[in-house]
Amino acid sequence: MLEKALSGSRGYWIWITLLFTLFIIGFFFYMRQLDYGLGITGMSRDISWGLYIAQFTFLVGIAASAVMLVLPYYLHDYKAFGRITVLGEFLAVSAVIMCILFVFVDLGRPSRVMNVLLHPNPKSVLFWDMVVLTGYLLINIVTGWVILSCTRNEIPPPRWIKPLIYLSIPWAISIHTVTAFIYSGLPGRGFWLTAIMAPRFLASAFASGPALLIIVCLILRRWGRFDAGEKAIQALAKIVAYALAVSIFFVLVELFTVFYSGLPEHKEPFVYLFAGLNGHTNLVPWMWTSAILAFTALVILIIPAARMKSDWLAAACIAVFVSFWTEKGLGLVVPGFIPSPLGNISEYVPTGAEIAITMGVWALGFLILTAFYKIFAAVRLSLDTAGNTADLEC
Amino acid sequence: MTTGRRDFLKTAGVTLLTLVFPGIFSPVGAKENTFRVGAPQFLKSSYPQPLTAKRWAMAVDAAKCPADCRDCMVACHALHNVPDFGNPKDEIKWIWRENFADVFPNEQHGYSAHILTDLQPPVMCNHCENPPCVRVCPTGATFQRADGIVMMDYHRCIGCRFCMAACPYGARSMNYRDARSHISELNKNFPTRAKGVVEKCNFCEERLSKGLLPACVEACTQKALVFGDVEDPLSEIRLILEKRFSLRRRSHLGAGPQIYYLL
Amino acid sequence: MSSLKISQPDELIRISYETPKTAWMDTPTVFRPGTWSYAAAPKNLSYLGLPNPRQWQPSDEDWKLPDNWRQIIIDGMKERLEKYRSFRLFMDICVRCGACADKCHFYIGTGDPKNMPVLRAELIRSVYRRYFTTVGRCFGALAGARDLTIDVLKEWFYYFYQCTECRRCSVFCPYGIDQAEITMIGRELLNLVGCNINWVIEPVANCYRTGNHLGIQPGGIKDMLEFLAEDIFDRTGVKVNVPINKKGADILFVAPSGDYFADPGTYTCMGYLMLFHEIGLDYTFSTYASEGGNFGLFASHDLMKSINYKIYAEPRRLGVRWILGGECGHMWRVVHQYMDTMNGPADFLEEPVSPITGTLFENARSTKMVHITEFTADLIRNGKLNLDPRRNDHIKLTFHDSCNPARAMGLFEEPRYIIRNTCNNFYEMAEDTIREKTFCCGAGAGLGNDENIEMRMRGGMPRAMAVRDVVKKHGVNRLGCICAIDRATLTTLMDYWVPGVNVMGVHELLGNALVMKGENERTTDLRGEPLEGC
Amino acid sequence: MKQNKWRIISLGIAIFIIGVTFPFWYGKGESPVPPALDLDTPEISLLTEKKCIEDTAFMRTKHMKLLKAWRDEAVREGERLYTAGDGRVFEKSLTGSCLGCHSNKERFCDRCHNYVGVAPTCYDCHIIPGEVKK
Amino acid sequence: MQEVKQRITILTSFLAIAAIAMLAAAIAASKTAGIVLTMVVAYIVFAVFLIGFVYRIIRWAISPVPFRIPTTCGQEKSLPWIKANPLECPFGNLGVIGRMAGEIFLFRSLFRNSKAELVNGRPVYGSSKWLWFFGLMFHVSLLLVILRHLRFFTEPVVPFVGALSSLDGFLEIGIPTLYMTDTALVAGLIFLFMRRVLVPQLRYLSLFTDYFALLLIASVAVTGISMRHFFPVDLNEIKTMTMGWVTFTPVVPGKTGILFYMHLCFVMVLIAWLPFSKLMHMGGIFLSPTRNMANNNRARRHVNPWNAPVRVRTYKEYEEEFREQMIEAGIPVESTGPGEAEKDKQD
Repeated sequence: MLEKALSGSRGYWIWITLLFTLFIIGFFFYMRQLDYGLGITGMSRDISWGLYIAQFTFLVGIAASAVMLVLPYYLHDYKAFGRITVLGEFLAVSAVIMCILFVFVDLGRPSRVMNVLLHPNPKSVLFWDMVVLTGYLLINIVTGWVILSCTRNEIPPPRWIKPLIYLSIPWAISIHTVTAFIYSGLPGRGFWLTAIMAPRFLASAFASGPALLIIVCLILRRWGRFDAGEKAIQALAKIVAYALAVSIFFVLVELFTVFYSGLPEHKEPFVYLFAGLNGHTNLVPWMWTSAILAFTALVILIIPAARMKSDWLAAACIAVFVSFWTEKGLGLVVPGFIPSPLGNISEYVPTGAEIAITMGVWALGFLILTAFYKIFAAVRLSLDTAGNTADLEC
Repeated sequence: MTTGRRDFLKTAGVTLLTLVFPGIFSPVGAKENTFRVGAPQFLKSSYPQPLTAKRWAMAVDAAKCPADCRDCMVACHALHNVPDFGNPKDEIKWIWRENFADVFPNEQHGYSAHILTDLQPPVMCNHCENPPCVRVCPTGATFQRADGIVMMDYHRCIGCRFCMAACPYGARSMNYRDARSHISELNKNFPTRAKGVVEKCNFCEERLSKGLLPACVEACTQKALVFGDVEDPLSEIRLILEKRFSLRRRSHLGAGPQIYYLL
Repeated sequence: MSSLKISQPDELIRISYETPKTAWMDTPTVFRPGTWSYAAAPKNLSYLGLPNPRQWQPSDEDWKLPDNWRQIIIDGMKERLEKYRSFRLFMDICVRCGACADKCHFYIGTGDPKNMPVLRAELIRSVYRRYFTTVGRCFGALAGARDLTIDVLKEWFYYFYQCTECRRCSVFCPYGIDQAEITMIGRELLNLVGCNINWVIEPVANCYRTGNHLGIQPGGIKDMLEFLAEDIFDRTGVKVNVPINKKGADILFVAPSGDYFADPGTYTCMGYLMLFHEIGLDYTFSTYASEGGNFGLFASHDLMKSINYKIYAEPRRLGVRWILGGECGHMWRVVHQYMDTMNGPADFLEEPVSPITGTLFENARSTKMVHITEFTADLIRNGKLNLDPRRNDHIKLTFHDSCNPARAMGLFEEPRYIIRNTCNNFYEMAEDTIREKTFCCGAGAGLGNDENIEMRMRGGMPRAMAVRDVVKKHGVNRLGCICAIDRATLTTLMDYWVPGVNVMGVHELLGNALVMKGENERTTDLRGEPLEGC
Repeated sequence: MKQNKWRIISLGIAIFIIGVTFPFWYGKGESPVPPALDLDTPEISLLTEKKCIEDTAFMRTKHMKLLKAWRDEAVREGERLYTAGDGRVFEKSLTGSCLGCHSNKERFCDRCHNYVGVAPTCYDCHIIPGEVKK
Repeated sequence: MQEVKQRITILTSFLAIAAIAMLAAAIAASKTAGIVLTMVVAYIVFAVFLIGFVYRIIRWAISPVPFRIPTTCGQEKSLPWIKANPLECPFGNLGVIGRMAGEIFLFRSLFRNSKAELVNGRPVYGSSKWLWFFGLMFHVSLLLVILRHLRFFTEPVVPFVGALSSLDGFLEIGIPTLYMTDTALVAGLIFLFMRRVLVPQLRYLSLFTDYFALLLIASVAVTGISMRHFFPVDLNEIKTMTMGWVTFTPVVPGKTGILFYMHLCFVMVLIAWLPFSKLMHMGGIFLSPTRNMANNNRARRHVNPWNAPVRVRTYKEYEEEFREQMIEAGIPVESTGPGEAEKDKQD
């Protein structure tokens, strides 16, 4: 089936070339980073995690959201998702690959990455994150690929795949929970030290992931010759709406706890985020944008008439995606380090190289995603229409 | 050699998942028992007796530190080849001085005596009893020795910087770039660190093994730093701590820091 | 169908892929009825001057071979090793990776491991090792070598006449090892001792004498073509001309004889005639070169060359500009890959230019023979034909890529282009079964005889099942192809596996859709079946 | 046509032959002198018994493994003394013990390492005695 | 019966390997044998390899390619508005080069592999790229491993070898670091071997040589990896020996151990046997006429050097037989009666 990713229209190849170019640029800068060290990034002694880890955190959420398709279809027999569970699984696969790559490019000594397996420390959450992410990657590659193969051959999927799919449901929850534990288990970082971190992660994941899926489905409908079905898209939109609402609620809960209790160690990062601290305001506009986008999207999504229109729906989904990317990608990791344990406020600005590498990883992820979706769409197309699949182009 | 076996027992129960891998990833897994050919017979008379303890700790009498004194830092950084990049972003430091308010954020109020708030106590790795950095390290590159010293194994560190996030004291520094060219005078008896690993104070364990006190303690002309075994009731540090009031940094976090600030 | 009884489809499909109890060298060959073809009649061998004509059958114990048969074969192998790099190379470099194994329709249809191309080749490779390699001479069985015995010869006969030379294995082989090449050499060797099948040799003898496989004599050809012209008049009210042996025509048209002598090929032939009439082509049939197909390909390179000779001799005699070839599979293998080399150069002809559109067929510059679908596709592209695809609305079509145009020519788009312009309901079969991965009809290479019926149905099963899938999914009722053997044998195959699906040539589809000048309102298609909505 | 065939075949064969005989002509037939272990350092000349920690054969083949074991034991177990097969005791220290005698790293370590194409990473961190003077 | 035979074949290949290993051990024990092996046999083996390989290629090349028989796996070049596939169905030399590059570097044809199965009385063709994946991995690794060995055969070491080795050993696993290609090589071999042993059809068609080839390469790999990671040898001695070879001043290595002699013997058996074995596919693939020819048969005439004359039936003979009938049917004829004086000239 892989060969299906190797033939496509002109637009497909332009898109592939674009992604590949971005990847190569990123790779070039990664070579520079290997040579120079992580000092090439904007990270510092105080802000020791930056864009890379933030992307990792955000993408774990995207990966986990595949469960939002699998669960309704396999546990509740919600038929409308039948055609697109594979899309969710492939989204998960490419997201997890991006996650792993982001952790990899964040390592100071990537050549020693195998030490995590050679000298594992079971007390380390990072070790367990590695375990759950790898496991999740394998589960989704296997289930996605096997189901698509069976679809293509028009045979029923093998019996052993079912338990694996059921396993993927708690496993999806686990990847984001364990990732949240990376943060929420640290004693000196008041911003992260909250039990609601994992639920918050999951809620935002179940909003941003399905939002991305909706966008992808709309793209596939317009340019990819694949229609996921209005029913499935609307169902996804409802999931996004509820998850978004819950997510906003969780943030508000957090804000209440922090501000009403007034505990300085917990409060200061939030002040930094939304109002700036001691004149440091880098993230303030971003966070307000994120908040406004989230509320706007919520309004669109809860009004059925607006949600039904695909343009509005697309806008809302983009808003959700951007909002949560900002919230997780910028607003979650960095403020944990602000102020530093010694009261310093260093601000963090990613460097060009860092952004290039980040883009490179995204590009590779989207390259993989595009390839998967191309294969998927080609398989569906040849099943649904059968005729005229020839590419007679002059 | 016992390293392999002990490590294995420690981790075996919980790392069943990875059990498949050592065979593949550790071709030298069988370890080199052959190197221990004979039983130890005698020590070279010239080799000094190491200093040992049940739990090493340090007491800092910050009041004794003159405002502009940097003796301990200079000694430590020179000895350990700590580079100076000249910018706070890439900065690496093992021991340095901070404002009282930043060292003890919870121990201040608007009316404290100037004699306190003007203090700039030296800070360093606290060699915690219950170190969060050791807990989070995915490879065991940061580990705690039996004598309480929290050690870095620079050969094993992958540079993930989880320990930096976990340390509530900001005691850890990352080698964001190559350090060698930024060390004014190399001490050939102590290695530099490769770029990409995290480093910090090691309580001069290399000196303890040769029977010497930590460099900062030795360098301090004011005798402001007292180093010893807190579990030894007769040790100097134990006697001081029993006699005087002391603070530990952010002790409410439960890490159990082993640097005691005397007031 | 044949008088032979074969099991029902649901029984035949129960195929076991388990390996036999005995190693393949120790597994005897059993000539089970329905799985082999009758030996060539002595009169045909004599007529062609081939060795060892005699009455015999493969099921006989005694094959009446010449005393020195082993030497003849070994010498024949030696000669061919020196003449064909393909043969020597393919004997040497196979690593037995098995990628070809489940690509052969006969293996899929029988589960007999000797039908895996790799093992089919090992049948002869083992003998090659024994007599032509040092390692084989020294280590014998350990090196996979074995003596050439009468049992080995029988095995060769059984399995080389159980290969349709379709080249599907070659597509998947990492070194491009082509079992068709090996089978061709294998059959040549068998020919040397007079072991050949009548269904190959008789058409060759016929073709040698009368110019076509069916042995139709000149008068018969003319009758048949005029009969088809009358049929066209009945259906359309247009009177078409049938020029025969016309000197000085622009183009000599050569079609497989199946197209003017057997349904459903005749409808395709009507399509040709209507097309040529409509565009006013100055062309001619020939009774001397009345056959495009070439069963010599299934016997030996020499016989192939011998009967291919006429396709160049006749245009020279008639003084035409170039040659147009009809819808035929193995004919085009020969024309495309062998003719110019064997009987060329055709420097007495002109580079082919379509007299209607002025298009130069660059890819046929040297051989000077153009495939009818290339010719027609060019006409359609240039808007020279008035087509009404709605007249094919009663047809739900799928298209079978015939092995030879697919894997020895690369002719995929031309027929599809014609189909898309003449038919509104076109459904492709599963992608693993079309284009270069197409499955054989199961009866090519001279195996389309009735006594071989079980093996035909087994070998054609993968093709038939792919058709059945589109029948189930899209209600397909017609199977298009561009090969005369297909039109003959797929009909039987469909009757057995997928009743209700008829077979047609692409130019029959065109004939239906072609709006001719001065024609009557059509109420039926060329077959006389009513059009939809009429 | 025919000539063309042989041109391609001979080109292929030439590439093959040049490829597999590459080592024969790469060195222009000059026999390199295998690096001798240079033991001529002031420190070694002071030794009464010129003997390394373990016997030469062992050191030649397994020094990297010894160093790896030393590294782990010294850093992780705090065991800093190594008792050799003959009962002598040494400090587990690359720069202290090994380079203490073999103070000529370039002539002792590097020569061999370069000869067999080995690039150890030890000196990324551990300091070569000579380097201090620079 | 069949099962027993298969098992014996597999066992024999293991025994053959064991025999070579034992021979190597014996050689290691005897000084004279060591001298003969490293100073004489080494050159003989290399000569056998070089001459044998070239001989095989020339032998193939001597046999002409009488016909142009490319297997076409894509649309031919025909009408200008039909998109041709230059790689799967090349029309010119460039396309052929591209197609061959695809076969040689990417195993293009194997990438097409599928798996046919009968599911509920219906054949299904599943995608199956494992053979492609592991095959490619094995071959690429083998090539890189061989290139890395140039460090023993060149002085000063060719620069790219150092770069290659550090890239290959990028992941710092153990000391000396584990090469990824070593792992991949062994993984590939395990896959290829297990596949042969476990898949009944493959086991059925596999010969002793098929198992032996895999086991021989595996033995080379295992002894090599052992020498690197478990039982280190004195590389100085080895390089002195190998450099002695390539400078025609052979020397007998000092103490190197049994393992090294095993490695050496396995390698020698491998390269001496290679020209006589199926491993010649590495050279043969370049000559495969179904892949290395352009599909331009009708545009450019291919010449058969031995184009044999055959008996043909001329039009004249044909008309002689059917003339009456043709005249009767109104088909034009060349002459109206038999016994025409003019004789047709046959060409």
